[in-house]
This record gives sequence, structure tokens and C-alpha cells, in this order.
Amino acid sequence: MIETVVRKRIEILTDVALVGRVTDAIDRAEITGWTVTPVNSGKGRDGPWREERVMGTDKVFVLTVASQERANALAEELAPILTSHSLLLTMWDVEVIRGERF
Amino acid sequence: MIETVVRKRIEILTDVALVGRVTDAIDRAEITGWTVTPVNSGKGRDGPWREERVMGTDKVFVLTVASQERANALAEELAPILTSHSLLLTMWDVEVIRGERF
Amino acid sequence: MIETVVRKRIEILTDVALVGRVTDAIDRAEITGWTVTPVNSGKGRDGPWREERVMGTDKVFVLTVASQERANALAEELAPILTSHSLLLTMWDVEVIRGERF
Amino acid sequence: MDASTLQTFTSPVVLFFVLGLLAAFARSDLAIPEALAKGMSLYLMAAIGLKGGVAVSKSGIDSTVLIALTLGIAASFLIPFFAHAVLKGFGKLDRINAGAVAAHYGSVSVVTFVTAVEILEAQGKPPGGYMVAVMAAMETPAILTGLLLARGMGSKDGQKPSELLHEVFFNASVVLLLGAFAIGMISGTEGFGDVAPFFEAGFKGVLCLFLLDMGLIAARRMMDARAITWRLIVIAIGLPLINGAIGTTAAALSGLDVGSAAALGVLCASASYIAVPAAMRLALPEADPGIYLTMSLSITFPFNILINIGLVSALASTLVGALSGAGGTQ
Amino acid sequence: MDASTLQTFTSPVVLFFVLGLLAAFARSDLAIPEALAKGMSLYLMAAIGLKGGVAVSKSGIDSTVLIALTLGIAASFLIPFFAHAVLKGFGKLDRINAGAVAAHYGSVSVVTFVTAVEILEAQGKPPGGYMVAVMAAMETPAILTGLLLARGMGSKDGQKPSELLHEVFFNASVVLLLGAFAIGMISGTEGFGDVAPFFEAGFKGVLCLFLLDMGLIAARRMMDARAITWRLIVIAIGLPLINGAIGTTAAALSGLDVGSAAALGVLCASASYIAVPAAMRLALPEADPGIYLTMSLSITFPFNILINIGLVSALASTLVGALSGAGGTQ
Amino acid sequence: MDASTLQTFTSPVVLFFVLGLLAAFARSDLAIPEALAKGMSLYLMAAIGLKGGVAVSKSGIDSTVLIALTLGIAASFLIPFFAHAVLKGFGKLDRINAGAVAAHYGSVSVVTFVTAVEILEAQGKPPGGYMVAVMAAMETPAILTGLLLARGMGSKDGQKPSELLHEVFFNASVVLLLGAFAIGMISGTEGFGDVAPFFEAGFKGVLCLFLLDMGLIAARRMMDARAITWRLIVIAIGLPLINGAIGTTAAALSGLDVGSAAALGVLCASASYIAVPAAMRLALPEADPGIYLTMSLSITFPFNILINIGLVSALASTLVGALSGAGGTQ
Ligand SMILES: Nc1ncnc2c1ncn2[C@@H]1O[C@H](COP(=O)(O)O)[C@@H](O)[C@H]1O
Ligand SMILES: Nc1ncnc2c1ncn2[C@@H]1O[C@H](COP(=O)(O)O)[C@@H](O)[C@H]1O
Ligand SMILES: Nc1ncnc2c1ncn2[C@@H]1O[C@H](COP(=O)(O)O)[C@@H](O)[C@H]1O
Ligand code: NA
Ligand code: NA
Ligand code: NA
Repeated sequence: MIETVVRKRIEILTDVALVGRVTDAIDRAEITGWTVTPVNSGKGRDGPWREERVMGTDKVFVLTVASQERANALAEELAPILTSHSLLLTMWDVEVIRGERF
Repeated sequence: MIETVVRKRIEILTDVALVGRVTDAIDRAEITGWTVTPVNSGKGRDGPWREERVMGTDKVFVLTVASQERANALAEELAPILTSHSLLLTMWDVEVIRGERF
Repeated sequence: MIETVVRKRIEILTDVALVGRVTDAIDRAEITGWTVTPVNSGKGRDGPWREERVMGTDKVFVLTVASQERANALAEELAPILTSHSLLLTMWDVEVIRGERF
Repeated sequence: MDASTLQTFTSPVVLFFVLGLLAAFARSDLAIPEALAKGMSLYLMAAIGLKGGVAVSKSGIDSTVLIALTLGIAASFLIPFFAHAVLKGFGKLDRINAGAVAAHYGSVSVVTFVTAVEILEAQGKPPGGYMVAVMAAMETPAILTGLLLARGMGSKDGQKPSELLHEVFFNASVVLLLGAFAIGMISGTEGFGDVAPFFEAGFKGVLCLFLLDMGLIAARRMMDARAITWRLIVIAIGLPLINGAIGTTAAALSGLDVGSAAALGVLCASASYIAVPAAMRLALPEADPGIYLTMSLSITFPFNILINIGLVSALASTLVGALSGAGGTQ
Repeated sequence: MDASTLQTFTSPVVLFFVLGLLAAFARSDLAIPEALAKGMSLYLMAAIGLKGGVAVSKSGIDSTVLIALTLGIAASFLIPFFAHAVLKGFGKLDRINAGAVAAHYGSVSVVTFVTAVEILEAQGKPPGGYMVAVMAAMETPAILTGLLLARGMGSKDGQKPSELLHEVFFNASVVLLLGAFAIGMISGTEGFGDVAPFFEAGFKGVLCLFLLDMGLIAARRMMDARAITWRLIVIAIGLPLINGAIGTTAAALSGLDVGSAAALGVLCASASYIAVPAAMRLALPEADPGIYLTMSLSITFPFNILINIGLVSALASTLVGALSGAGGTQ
Repeated sequence: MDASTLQTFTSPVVLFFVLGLLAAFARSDLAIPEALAKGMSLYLMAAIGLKGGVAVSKSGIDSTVLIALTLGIAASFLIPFFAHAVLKGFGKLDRINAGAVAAHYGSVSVVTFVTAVEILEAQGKPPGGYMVAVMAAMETPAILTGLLLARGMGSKDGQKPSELLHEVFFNASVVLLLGAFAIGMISGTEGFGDVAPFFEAGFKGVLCLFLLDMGLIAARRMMDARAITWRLIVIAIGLPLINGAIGTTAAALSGLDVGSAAALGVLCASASYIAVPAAMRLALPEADPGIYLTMSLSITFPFNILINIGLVSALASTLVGALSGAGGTQ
């Protein structure tokens, strides 16, 4: 049987303009990497929005897999901008293979 | 340390034509928001399919974060169309920051 | 109340060129289906990359929902290429409705 | 088959479609990005709408236009009854699936029409500009008949009829076709001159790439098809033959010119694979897309492009020739 | 309103914008894929930049060019002060939101400019090629003024100023506009000849489809708007009127020709909805996009396209006519 | 450097490439949406294929065509042996990475070829239409040699050879190039006339935007590069110089005309960055894309576009001139 270890998977919904801020925070938390995936549309407190890339106002998900400890460090790093920039952050435990990498 | 609370994350794979039905159900369950992300291709009981947006037959994920209670309400809302429209619904516990919002 | 059952959700980040290998492994593990979603960019050991589909070097997520047993079979199937092709695999428990299908 | 039918097979437009079919059958990974395919489809609809509107701004609206519109709308309403009977009887489909497929055959395929116009123009039989409006008008009536046949008058599913009607009348292709048609009518030849290099000069080239994509998609769906029986294949070839012949004949008898009669025949012969599938997913989710998409897109569409447009065109020439000959001796 | 204003409403370019507005209000699902919209926007910027550069390679750079540049940059710096006062006073916005909106009105809208150039050329008043460089120069100063007004000299947020300045000066549209302008100047008429069929012949057609998309987006945002009061609507119409009039007058007094004066007026009247919103998300995240995007995109943009370009053009003709008449009698 | 080389740097096509490089080095966020870049690449391949096919439909196939095909295929097979030796020796790469890089240099870059054709035509030395077929034929043999060199005859990885061969022969660009070539041959000048406005008039403009994107991608990758040593940089410049000279000389000696000899030289000099990387990810996953993509895309590609095409063209003129002079005195 393959061996797995438990890590945190963190997904952050953010404006495209702010991706650099989020990935800088990930780098500062010394997490090994991150992956960005696209988002089409959504609804929040300000009502619905559609992807409007021409206007630079669309969003993406930034996801990263990290140890519990580094995940906490990342959450601390992001805390100041979470509310001001209305990011959505969810995290949960996942099993990974090759866990020594994260 | 940042405080997190536990919420349900629900992801529903649906035909683009049916997104409105799903988000209406989310609204009726009084969940604060939702986010739609794109899908490329897949395989199910009817064999493989590719994204064929020209034909209006492609799919997306609708994801939403909600309290346990509202998540259940949503699942109940969607139950009648889950099988008839062959939606795929998965849900699991996640930690969120700023939990009062969900 | 709607009845849910627990299944594994497995997500594999892979080069587009290797999707066929991954879905073949899913088929061999006798899992009922899979879904492919797009990826924009990321950073790993080799530094950052952007989606460069013209060059055939971009990545996607392949996700599949399966029973614990079949999920293990899939992980075994993929083990040999996980490291050599630097795939990223995470898996976790989710609740699904219509669980008899998976 | 006359020379002009053969000529079809040296036209780049048709050859790119064949290339798409062959590439997909050879399991090549050639693919057109979807955003581009969607964009080309919007471009083709805007261009054909504009061109039609400009033509009508010159010719004006007369009784012929009304006759053509009436014929088209009637065909879209009625074809599903005939198709439904055949699909349930010979095709052995259940009522729901038969209704869904029938709706597709009553509605129309924009790209089949556009390709037919190119071929007819090359043969010196250009259809009237108003045929674009006829096409737009034929898109949706069939959806209503198809649902009626599938489901009777009631709807168990909570789909609000108003929602469906809205979806049907304001769906993207109807709005774009009629909108561009109106713009063409308002701005006329002069206003169109400005945008002609884009919408006219590029037209055939875009159609080439779009048909390349359609060939790829049609062939790939064909190879993945599971629910298709030989009976359904026969129907997917028989219906366009019969509908095309009836439509052309009715149009010729009603006094339309050769090109317009052929165009109406092609519209009757063609099956929708854009607007109707989307409506069916909403209104008839139990119906199997594996059946209706494969029939309309992978069998009827190639059959129309490669063979049936030629047949309908030849029939229109014969009929209109005979009728005007008859008229000439009166 | 003279004949040429009426003519606006038979131009396909404007009519496609109206079609987009109507389709969205009717809640049609018509939509242009984003990748395509982005591509069309890049194409329009490359084309307008090239054309401007080629024109300047012929006409050379003289004092008029410097005057126009100075006027434009000054306007972009100063308009936000005026706008900020109005937005806080009459508009009742807080300091932050007023600053964010003010930055939008000091900056410019590329598509408004491009549409204005088309309309002015159709009216026989082509603006000078250097106006493209003026537009590029006007994109960013307003961002700095807007931030200053919103925030004073300090920044509590850890946003590094150097990062913002970089974002501002190397943002995609500035780079592409100035880059294409330089390429046009270097390669001149001869080099441009090779690529003219693509960048020139296709231009108006692409603009049609792009404005169709802008109409869809503007109307959809309007319908979803929540934070917009009648006071803000008045400002979103009043500001382009006033800024347009002041800009045109200043340009006419400074001796620019009719077309260029009108173009400068349109630049002053227009509000950014691409570069500035992105900068505001970075530098003023507390400001509400629901306010600044709705005002600039859903009110000011349509107002400029449909009405204000015509007014500014008429004003420029009157002023330059009067001034040259005065000059002629000296 | 003669006048024609200088002329290269006033061509919009090359200038847009330079703009892309500069914008990326300045860390501008300018970017072309991927779907569009993919679409432009398909367009360029379809257009160049069609044009080549039409040219051959006029000129016919003679022994020159066979000679050029033989030279091209031989070069694609053999170049990797030479490259592999250099990469292992001077470049200090391990066997696997050397094999992967070698495969890239044996194969070809479509865009380099297309740019070369534009430049050669502007210099009055148009290559023969059959060179498109030669290019398509050269895409894949190098992949086989490269794998052989990396891995010996066996494969430890379970990659089925048939799968790889299929991938290699039916890969998108081979299918599209040869398919469009065949369509061009079948439909000939007359059929091509219909679609010429799209495929011919738009060609250079699309190439401009595509090279803008390539410039952005090449420079960004360069800045992120980690695994690149000065030795590899020397090789990435030396190989195209040597391969280009050998290819041109062989072609001139075999009697090809100036333009075709230069085109073959450019094909030998160019390195693949589309088909081969995809094949390597499948067949040699242990090889590092950071090495092979950076060398082929970020060093060799710009070197060829900016400098080497000019050198190869000059060499071809000199050689063919000398040979025909020699022939002339016989
Ligand atoms: N810790 C991580 N979290 C999320 N994605 C990652 C992580 N590490 C690597 N990746 C993704 O996996 C890809 C390959 O990583 P690597 O195997 O390190 O080259 C990267 O380009 C990222 O997209
Ligand atoms: N409960 C939710 N579940 C999923 N996505 C959400 C939820 N609430 C907000 N979002 C997403 O977050 C974005 C910003 O929300 P807000 O911060 O409320 O403006 C929305 O546009 C949605 O895409
Ligand atoms: N086990 C699975 N894991 C992930 N996605 C699935 C699975 N089964 C089905 N799907 C997705 O759901 C879609 C519809 O499946 P079906 O309801 O079986 O027709 C498929 O096309 C897949 O994209
Ligand atoms: Na029909
Ligand atoms: Na302004
Ligand atoms: Na080569």
C-alpha cells in the first residue's frame, strides 16, 4: 500500500489584481508551491458578477498544499488583507503522496 | 492565532444550461454566495464528453460555502433534480476565516 | 433528510500531455468517471510557469470520486509515474448523494 | 449529379470539413479552442444577418417575404409531428426521446444554411436576403412542438413555461441574427460598406476554420456514440432527404426563386445542434443527449453539407425551371 | 443636432452597441467569450497605435504635438481634483470612494476614443495621428491624483509605491499603445502597407463586435447595480459634459485643428474602465467597484458613445470655425 | 549586413516581436489570451499550408520537390546526432536531457519558417511552395532520433511505441499543415481565390500579434530560467548558425533556388517548441523542460528571427549566385 501523509489544502478566492499579494504571502510562509485556477462568475455581498477580464475585475482561485504549521503561518500572513480585500479562504485536511515535498 | 470555524463546502457539477436552477436553489437556501468555475471534459455513464460550448452542452462547477444547516437545506432543495439532471454533488467540512459571513 | 455516503475525492494535477495516462489508470481502477478542469499557472520546484497551451506544456486537474478501495487501487496504479512525471495528488473524504453510483 | 455538385468537393469550405472528419477519425489531437469556435459562430451569425438585412434594405419587403416566412414557421411547427411519428415507430424511441429529437429536426442549423448560401451563390443561384429572417423565425417553433409531443400539455418538473419561452425567444442566436438583420436594414449598403471588409471578405475563410472544427466535433461524437442504432442512422439520413424535398417543393410551388426555394429546402432538411440542445437540457433533462446530438450533429449535419445541399439545389433548379417553363407556355 | 449626429445612429458601429444594450436588458444569454473580447481590445489598441504612429511619421512632430500632450497630461492630473470635490459634495461619497471614482474620470477610455475617431473621420474631421500618444499619456496621471485625494500622502496598507508606479507605467494598454505607435513611426507608410489589410480593413468590423460586447456588459452591470444613487447618475452624465466642453475649448484656444480638439474633448469626457479599476483594486481595495465601474462603464460610456461624442464634435466645429473666422479677419 | 538585413528591423512583424521582448523584460502585464494565441497559430498553419498547396498546384511536382523532401527528412534524422554529441560534450548535459534537446533542434519551428518566408518574399527571393511540405516532413523524424539517443533501443517506462508513433504522425500541426496543403492543391488558385481575403490579406497582421505573444513568452521564460548555463547559451546560438549554414549549402549544391535554399537552411536552424516538447513530456518525462524550452524558445527562436534568417538568406544568395555563375561559364 502506498503511504500517504496528511497536509492542509488551502484555497483562496481572490481578484486577479491581487494574485501577486497572495503568492508573495505563500512564498514568505515558505510553502513549496501554488497553483492558480480560473473562475467564471459568482455572487457575494455586492451581488452577482461575471468574469470581466477586459476590465481586470475577475477572480481566480489560488490553491496550495502545505503542512499544518505553514498553513497557519500563511493564514496569519494573509489576515490583514482577507477582510479589506474580501478574499474567501477555505482549508481542509487532505492525504498526499510524496508528503516529504510539502 | 487566527480563529477559524467549520463550514460545509459543497461542489455541484452541472450542465451550463442548469446553472440558474442550482444558484436559485442556493439563494432559496439563504446561503450568502456562490462561485462558478469552468470544466474542460469528463467521462460518466454516457461515455466521455469534451467541452462543446458551441453546442451549449458543457458543464461547470458551482461551489458554495455554508453552515451545516443551510448545506442540508440546499441538498434537500436540489434532491429532485440531482438524479433527473445527473448532477454530481460532493460536500465536506472546511475551515474558514471570517466565519460569521457564511 | 437526504442520505449521503462517504467517498474519496481525488484530484491530480498533471501535464495536459499526460491526461490520457491518468484517465487510463482511472478506468483500470474501475472508477465510474472523471472530470477535467483547467489550470492557469503555478509554481513548483522548477520555479513559476504560466499556462502556455501553444507550447503544450500546460497543466490540468483531473478529479474523480470513488470508494476508498478503488481510490487506493488508483493510487497504486499511478504510483510509478507520480514522481517521474511530478504529478500532484491530493485526496480527502467527501459526502456524496446517490452514492451507489461511485 | 451535375458539374456543380462535383465542384462542391473542390471548395475549400467543404474540404476543411472533410479534413476535420478525417483528422478526428485518425484520432489526431487537432482542436480549435472553444472560445474561438464560439467567436467564429457569433461572427458568422452577425455577418449573415447583416448581409441579409442590407439585401432586404435594397429589395424591400414584399409578399414573397411573407410567403417565405409563413412557409418556414409552418415547417418548423409541423416537421416535429412527422419526425416524432417516425422516431417512435420505425426508430423505436420512447416518447420523451422522440420528442427531443423531433424538436431538433424541426429547427435549423445556421452553419448548414451558411454553407448552402455559399454553394448556391457559387452556382449562380443566390437566395433572397430575407431568407436569414426566415431562418431566425424557424429556430424556435419546433422546440414548442417537440416539448408538447414529449410531455403532453402538463409539465411535472417545475420548469416554468415563461422561463422556457423567454429562453426560446431571446436565445443568443435568434437575438444576434435578427439584431444584425435589423442593423443591416437600418444602415443599408452605405453603412455596410464600412464594415464590409471585415464581415464580407473574411466570411469564407472563417467558415473554413469553423467547418474544420465542426468536422472534428462531429466525428469525435460519432466515435463515442453508444446509443445509436442502425434505425436511427437511417432516420438521420432519411429525414433531411424528405424534409428537404418537401420544403423545396412547397417553396417552388409558392413562387419563390430557385435560390430561395433551395435555401428553404435546406432549412427544412437541417437539424439544430445549438439552440435546441440547450433548451432540451432545461426542459427535457430525461432525454439522452447521446441520441439527439449524435443524430443531428454527427449524421445529419455531414450528410447535408456533403450531399444533401447539392441534391436540394438540383431539385430546386428542376422544379422552378419546370414551373416557369409551364408558366412560359401559358 | 445636425445631420451628422443623426448619421451616428445609422452607423453599424453604434447600432451594435445598442443591440448589446437591448439584448442584455431583455436578459438574453448572448455573450462574447472573454478571450475574444480581450483579443479584440488588444487588436484595437495595436491598430490605433500603428495608425497614429504612421500618421506622425508622415506629419512629423511639431509644437502642436507638444501642446496637445501638455494639455492632455494636465487634464488627467487636474480633472480628479474637480471630480473629487463634486463627488464628495453633491455626490455624498466618502473620501475613499470619491478618490477612486475621480481617478476614473481623469483617465481615459480607449474604446470611446476609437469610436470618436471613426465618427469624426466619417464627418470629415480626422484628428491628428499624435492624439493616440496623447491618449496613452493621459491614462495614468489621474491614478496618482486619485490616490492622493483618497488617502493623503501616507499609505497605511503596505502597498509599496514603487510597485504601484510600475503597474501604472507599464500597464498593458500603455505599453501596447505606445509600442504600436513607435512601430508605426519606425516602419512608416511603406512598412504599414504590409499589415494594413489586417489592421485597417478589419478595424470597423472588430469595433462593431467589441461594442456589442461592451453594450452587453454595461447593461448587465447596470441591472445588477445596487450602490448607485440618482446623485451619482447625474454626476456620471454631468462630468463628461463639463470635462468634454472644457477640454474641447482649451484645445481649440490652443490652436488644435477641429478633429484633434474634438478628440481631446472626448478624452477628457471619457472615463477609464480597464486600467484604473485594476489599479484601484490594488491600491484602494476599500473602494467599492460597484460604484466606480457602474458609473464609468454603465452610464458615462454609453452616454459618450450615443450622445456626447456628437456634442463635442459640434462644439469643436463651432469653436474652431469662430476662432479661424476671427483669425481670418485680423 | 546589407540593406535587406537592416530592412528587417523596420518590418512591423519583427518590431512586434521586439516589443514583446521589451514589454516582458520591463515586467509589463501585457498578455495575449491563450485561446487566441492557439487560434492564431492554427490560422498561420492553415494559411501557409493552403498557400503552399496552391503554389504546387500551379508548378507541379518535379524532381526538385523530391530532392528538397529528401534533404529535409535526412536533416531532421541526422541533426540530433550532431546536437547530442555537442550537448553531452561541450554542454555537459546528461544523456537524457541531451537527447531531449537534440530532438528539438532536429525538428522545426513553424513560426520561424513563416517569418523567414515573409522576409525572403520582401527581399524578392520567394521559396517554392513545396517547402511547406518539407517543413511538415521535418517535424517528427527528429523525435525518433532524440528518443533513441536518450534511451537506447529499450523503454523502461511502459510508454507504448505505437502510442508515441501515433502522437508523432498525427500531431495537430502535421495534420493541419499537410491537410491545408492538400486542400490548396485540390482547390487550386480558383478555389483559393474565395478564401484568399481571409488567409492572405490577414496573414502579416496576425503574424505581428503572434510574434508579440512569442516575444512575451520567450522573454518571460528567459527571466525565470534556472537551469541554463553559459555553455548551453553558446550551443543555443551555435547550433542554428551551423545547422543553418550546412542546410543552406546542401540545398544550394542540390540545385534548389535561392529562396528555397534559404528556407531549408532556416528549417535546419530552427528548433521546435510546440510538437517536440509535448512528445518529450510523454516519452522522456525525466528530461527538464526548463532546459529544452528555454534553449529553443528563449534563445534560438529570437536569435533566428532577429539575426540568423538574415545571415542564412545572405549565404543562400552568395552560394546560389556563385554556383549559377560557375554554371553560367560552363
Ligand atoms: N505546495 C504546492 N501547492 C500547490 N501546488 C503545488 C505545490 N507544489 C507544486 N505545485 C504545483 O505542481 C506543479 C509542479 O510542481 P513540481 O513537481 O514541484 O515541479 C507546480 O507548477 C504547481 O502548479
Ligand atoms: N458563501 C459563498 N460560497 C462560495 N463563494 C462565495 C460565497 N460568498 C462569496 N463568495 C464568492 O466570493 C466573492 C466575493 O464575495 P464578497 O466578499 O461577499 O463580495 C463572490 O463574488 C463569490 O464569488
Ligand atoms: N466518479 C466520478 N468522478 C468524477 N466525475 C464524475 C464521476 N462520474 C461522473 N462524473 C462527471 O459527471 C458527468 C456526468 O456523469 P453521468 O451522470 O455519469 O453521466 C461526467 O461527464 C463526469 O464529468
Ligand atoms: Na429543419
Ligand atoms: Na477623462
Ligand atoms: Na531544425
